[in-house]
Amino acid sequence: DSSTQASGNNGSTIAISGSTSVGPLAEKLAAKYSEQDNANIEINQIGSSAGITNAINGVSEIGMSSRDLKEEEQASGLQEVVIAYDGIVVVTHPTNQVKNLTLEQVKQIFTGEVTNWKELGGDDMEIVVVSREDGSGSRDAFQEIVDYSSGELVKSSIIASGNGNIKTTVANNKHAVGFISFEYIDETISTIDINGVKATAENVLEQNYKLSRPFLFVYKEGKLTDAGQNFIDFILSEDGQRIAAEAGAIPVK
Amino acid sequence: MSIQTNSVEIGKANKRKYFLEKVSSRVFLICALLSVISLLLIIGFVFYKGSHPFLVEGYSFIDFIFGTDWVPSEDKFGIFPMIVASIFATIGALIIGVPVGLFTAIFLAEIASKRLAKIISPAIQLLAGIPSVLYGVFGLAIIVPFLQNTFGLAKGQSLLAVILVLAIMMLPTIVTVAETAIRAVPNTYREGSLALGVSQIGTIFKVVVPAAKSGIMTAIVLGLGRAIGETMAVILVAGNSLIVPTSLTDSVRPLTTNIALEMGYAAGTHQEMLFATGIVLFSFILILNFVLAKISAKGGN
Amino acid sequence: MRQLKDYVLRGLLWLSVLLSVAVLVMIVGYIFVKGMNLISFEFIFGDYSPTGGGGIWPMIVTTIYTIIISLVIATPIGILAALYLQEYAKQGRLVKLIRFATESLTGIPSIIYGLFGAVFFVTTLKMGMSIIAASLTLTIIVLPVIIRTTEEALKTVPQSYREGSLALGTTKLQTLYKVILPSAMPGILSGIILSIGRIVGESAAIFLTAGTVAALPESLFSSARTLTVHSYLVTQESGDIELAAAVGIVLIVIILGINISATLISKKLNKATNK
Amino acid sequence: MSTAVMERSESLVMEENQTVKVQSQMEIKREEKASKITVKDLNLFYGEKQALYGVSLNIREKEVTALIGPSGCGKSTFLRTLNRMNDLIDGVKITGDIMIDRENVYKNNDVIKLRTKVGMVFQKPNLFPMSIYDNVAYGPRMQGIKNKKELNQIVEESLKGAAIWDEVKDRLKSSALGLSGGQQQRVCIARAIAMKPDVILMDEPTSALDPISTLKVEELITNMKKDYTIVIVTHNMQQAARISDKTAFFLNGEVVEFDDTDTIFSTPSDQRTEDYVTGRFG
Amino acid sequence: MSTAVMERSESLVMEENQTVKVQSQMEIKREEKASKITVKDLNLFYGEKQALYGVSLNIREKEVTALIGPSGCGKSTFLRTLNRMNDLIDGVKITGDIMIDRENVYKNNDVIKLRTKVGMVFQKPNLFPMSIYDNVAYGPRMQGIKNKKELNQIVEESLKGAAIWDEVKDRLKSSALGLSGGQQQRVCIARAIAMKPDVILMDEPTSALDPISTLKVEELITNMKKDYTIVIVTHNMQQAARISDKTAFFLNGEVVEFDDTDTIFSTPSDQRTEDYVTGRFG
Ligand SMILES: Nc1ncnc2c1ncn2[C@@H]1O[C@H](COP(=O)(O)OP(=O)(O)OP(=O)(O)O)[C@@H](O)[C@H]1O
Ligand SMILES: Nc1ncnc2c1ncn2[C@@H]1O[C@H](COP(=O)(O)OP(=O)(O)OP(=O)(O)O)[C@@H](O)[C@H]1O
Ligand SMILES: [Mg+2]
Ligand SMILES: [Mg+2]
Ligand SMILES: O=P([O-])([O-])[O-]
Repeated sequence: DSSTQASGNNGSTIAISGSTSVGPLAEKLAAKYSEQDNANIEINQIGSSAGITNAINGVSEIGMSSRDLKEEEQASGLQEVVIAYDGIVVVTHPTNQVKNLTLEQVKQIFTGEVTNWKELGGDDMEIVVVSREDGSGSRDAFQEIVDYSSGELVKSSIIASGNGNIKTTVANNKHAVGFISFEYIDETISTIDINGVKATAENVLEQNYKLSRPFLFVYKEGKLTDAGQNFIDFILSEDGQRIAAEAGAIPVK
Repeated sequence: MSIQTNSVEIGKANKRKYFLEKVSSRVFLICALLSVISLLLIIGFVFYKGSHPFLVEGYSFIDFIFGTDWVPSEDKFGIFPMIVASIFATIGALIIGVPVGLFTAIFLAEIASKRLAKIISPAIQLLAGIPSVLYGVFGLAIIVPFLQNTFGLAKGQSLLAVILVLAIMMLPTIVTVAETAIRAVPNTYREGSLALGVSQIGTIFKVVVPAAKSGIMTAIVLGLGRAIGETMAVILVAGNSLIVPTSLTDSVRPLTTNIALEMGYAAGTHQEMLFATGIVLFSFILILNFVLAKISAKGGN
Repeated sequence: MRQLKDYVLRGLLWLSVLLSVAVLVMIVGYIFVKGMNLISFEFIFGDYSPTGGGGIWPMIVTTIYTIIISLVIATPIGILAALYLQEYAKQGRLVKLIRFATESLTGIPSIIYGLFGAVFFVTTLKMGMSIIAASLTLTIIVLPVIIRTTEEALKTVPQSYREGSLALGTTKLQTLYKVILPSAMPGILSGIILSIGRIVGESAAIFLTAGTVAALPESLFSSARTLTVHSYLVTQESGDIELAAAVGIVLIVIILGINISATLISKKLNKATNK
Repeated sequence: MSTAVMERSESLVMEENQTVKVQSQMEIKREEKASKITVKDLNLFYGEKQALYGVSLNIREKEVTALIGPSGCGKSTFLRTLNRMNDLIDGVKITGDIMIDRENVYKNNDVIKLRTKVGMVFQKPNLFPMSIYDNVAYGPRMQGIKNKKELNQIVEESLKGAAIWDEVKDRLKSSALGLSGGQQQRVCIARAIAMKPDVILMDEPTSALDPISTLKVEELITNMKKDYTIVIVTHNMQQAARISDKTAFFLNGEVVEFDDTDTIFSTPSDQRTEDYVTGRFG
Repeated sequence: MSTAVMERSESLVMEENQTVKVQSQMEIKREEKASKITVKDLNLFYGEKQALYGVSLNIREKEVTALIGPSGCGKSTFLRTLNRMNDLIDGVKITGDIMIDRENVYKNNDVIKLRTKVGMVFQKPNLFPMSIYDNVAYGPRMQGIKNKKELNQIVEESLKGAAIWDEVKDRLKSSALGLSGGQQQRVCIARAIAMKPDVILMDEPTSALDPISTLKVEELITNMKKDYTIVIVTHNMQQAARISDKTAFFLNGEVVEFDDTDTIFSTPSDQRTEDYVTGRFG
């Protein structure tokens, strides 16, 4: 456990900060990794941008991002590694009759073309769209694949920050529809198949299920320590990827 | 000249006392200035970051203030809906939170038995320590569904929910500070009024409360600060929709929420625009404080 | 007419206090109902485990650290500043400016304090994400609360105490320390209690400056996670309301403990001065 | 102890009757004046500590009754039982009866009516932090008087009555707390007068006043006797002698002697009274 | 106006000289007593408002000087200039000189020494919210006296000196605010005495006291004269006559007349003084 070994190790601390969606996975990986190598890994979940900024100005060795790097960020010499993929699933209230949608229907919902569940074969009730905030990695990926822009998002949609808040919001409102990462699926919400395909890791890997996005580690070129490199190697190893899969993420290969 | 004679006349023991006196008053001054320095640093920081788009990148400040579209990924930055939402939310929270808080404080200080007050006051102070996230969760789990069901809405996330949560969050500050102020009013005032055959209620509202005015204003200012500065709870119950609210049941995105919601993922111009949102919020706070100061000065005469 | 007015006002007073108490009971009740199941010895004293089932001991320790450090810095500064404003300064421009500054500070959203702290303490002063950086940020957040409540408390101390003491040839400092501060103590204490609430309840300003490392902090320069940040992360990412509420219960108990000891201390002080 | 007092006050009644037989003209005058306040066997405790022991007094309408006695003997405490100001102090216990106009003050729960009827001026001036005008107009306003002219008139009359009008007429709107102690006390008197009460209780109302204002206030009291029943605590023997009809001498929470002022100051029946009043000076 | 006063005080000096020639024995006694406090052409303003006009006085060592005059005439204000208590009030402006022991009070910046030397008892009792003991021990403690025996002795002596020891000796450790007004004021006097000052200023110190305590305090003042210079504000003519050596009559912020107490009360040279002191009563 980290507190006891921390003082005794060879002094190499790997400071990692960034995305709150990558964070829990990174914590699990770090916990397993420090069992075999007595490295001290600090993980701070403070948002992708703050993590990237920290990686650029050296507050952290590694930044975690759930979104792609902006041009100016790449220009400042950042390297990126995909450590896993994250599947995104459309969710509704458990009582909702609608269980399957086409990608086109999803787009119609989120752009406000369809506003009542009855048009989709459900009960006669208004649709309440729940989306992530502008800049969120999940939202970027979701919009890109479903194919609408932020400007098209229906204006009255509820904006929730984080998977947990979307889940809580949807679980408490039978009108609602939103999207979250695979790893947060539980019985409080119901998942929607897209074009008849279930949201599972296998389906993502076989490219039958389209909604997914990469989890990134970023670091400044030449600033990665051996310890940091070892940790990344561990993540990309078979062991590491198995742990990622157990945590609900989708392995790189 | 006089200094020379003084140094002869002031005894050794007193010299030390005066020295201490001088040093301590300097130290006190420095402490007082610390808050000014912090404020200046923070203002400087926010302005430095927030003015960049307008001074360097050529964005129009007018469009920023009056624009109704906020789509950072498409380079649209208009915060008009949020300004309106902030104003409504603040006023609403004031209208509900201040009277309830003040009346509660008055009750505890003047009417409740000592025993009752000894139980309720600390309990209300306890409310001050509950993390705002939990207020948000409470709001999301109790207030939002309640509003949704009561008004038959598709969603309960709304201006009204924000107002209620903020009013609740103001309570501990207002009650605690106001109660202390009211208790400090000298008993002779109460006696003077009661002896004139004025009822207890009359005495409270005409003599005691006015005498505690300064403390009550502080209570309001601090409570308001809590309400304006609050983010985490509001994010959960506001809905954060980007529409100009026309009714209490519309979901809204106040300025603070906008900053907290997107800061984690914002970079470049987007981030600077969030700081610019901070500038607007800041001006909003300054104006409010100014107005409150005017009101309290007026009440003073 | 007057009687009616009295009845109405009295009714409103009762209504308000009932409302306040109802809200209190509902919130605390909700938190306890949601979170009580998770409370166990292991939950409170166990180490955190990212794979679930662990405890929150590191966060409890971190929370207590931040409370203590922030208060140790903010309380003396705040009280001394208030003393300056009330007892020393000529009520002129400077005082108005300082007062305006403190009032304005109370309204700034904590996320801005957090970002400021991240740039100023963490990066510029090279403290790194750490408990100390967070505590300094928190200090700025609670300073206005302490200054204003102390000022109010000082205002209520009768002028005759000051005169009585000074006329005995004591210095201002002695007067403040021996007579003024003791009789202003209850007011100051309620300001401190409010500040503790603010410190404990803060999340945004803390996770940007102390980070979210879920391990027992080794020193003040370690990054660490407070209870509130923990419940924030849990709510935000996994939506695990039970866990967030369980953390809330622990917080409530901690605050209750602090408030009770604060009252006891003030009673003791009062006994020392009054009896 | 308290029984001793009872006996004494009974014997006083007897003496009085004898006097009456002699001075018939006096008697008629007296009879007109009904008993306004009757106090019977009053005991008062501050928590454990007893401050009044079996006090019995009979205060007549439209007379001035003076309460004298050394510091701490319970004069203020007694005075404050008459308008139930002691209700405000925690842990005060009272036994015995006080009747004002045949109504038992402690059985009837309308304290507001009681205090409207029984005005009070305190030992330390206790003006509100408002303007002078608002202080005096406070009571009438709370009674529902809104008419500006009427209020102006009440304020002016009351301030004149308290011999302070000339000093403050030009700054009625400025804060009352800026006045000197003596000025403040006179405004307090004005504030009480403004309520036009039946009974006025005064707790050393002139102890902070200079002789000239004191004289004015004493004249005022003597004038007010026509309309009001006045109970006044004073340390000033001369004052008691000058303005009061009856005097009660308090000692250690007991009434040692209660009689016509003349009698108390010329031929008191109790040695302690004599000792006290002949330490005459001041 | 102030010149008028100056002239008068000059003429007083002349008169005095004449008297001296006659009464040579008196003179010797007087000469022993050096001038302790010399006030020259003192003006005081509360902001715009002038409260003292060209006050000039000469207060002698080990004498009691009484200040009399109607309410609001500036007695308290004047008294508070002597130990610079007016420094605490914002916007107070002072011109003129006050010399104590040949030191200019307003030029020398050692207010602590000044106030240690010049003790004060206020018009309203202003005890601290501490025990009776702590109130009296407060000053000595602040001077650095820590020895318990020494403190006990100081407290006992001072309380005895203020004629309150017997009443409080059993509850020295209980709050001073539980005492009656008169008791509180005497503890205030004890608190001042505890500092063993040179000069004691008293602002109506007995206005809240009963005659017996007043008598005790007056005796005390007369005794203290041996060691202290005392300046006392009083509304009580008799008191002034009884205990003071010199009396100053204030009116509207001016000193109308300052002379031997006997002279002031028997043959005042100013009509206004005569008017005031022959409204004699109380
Ligand atoms: N609130 C109180 N609690 C406890 N004891 C009290 C309280 N008020 C007064 N006493 C005590 O009761 C006794 C009577 O006090 P009271 O004030 O009536 O005296 P008084 O005759 O008015 O004296 P004075 O002439 O000094 O005003 C005193 O011994 C006093 O210490
Ligand atoms: N702080 C103040 N600000 C403005 N005016 C004041 C202040 N204190 C006193 N005064 C005014 O100065 C004048 C002198 O007041 P002072 O208190 O010296 O009178 P006094 O002779 O002591 O009267 P009293 O016998 O009633 O105590 C009064 O007119 C009073 O209103
Ligand atoms: Mg009394
Ligand atoms: Mg005075
Ligand atoms: O992973 P996100 O929080 O950026 O959606």
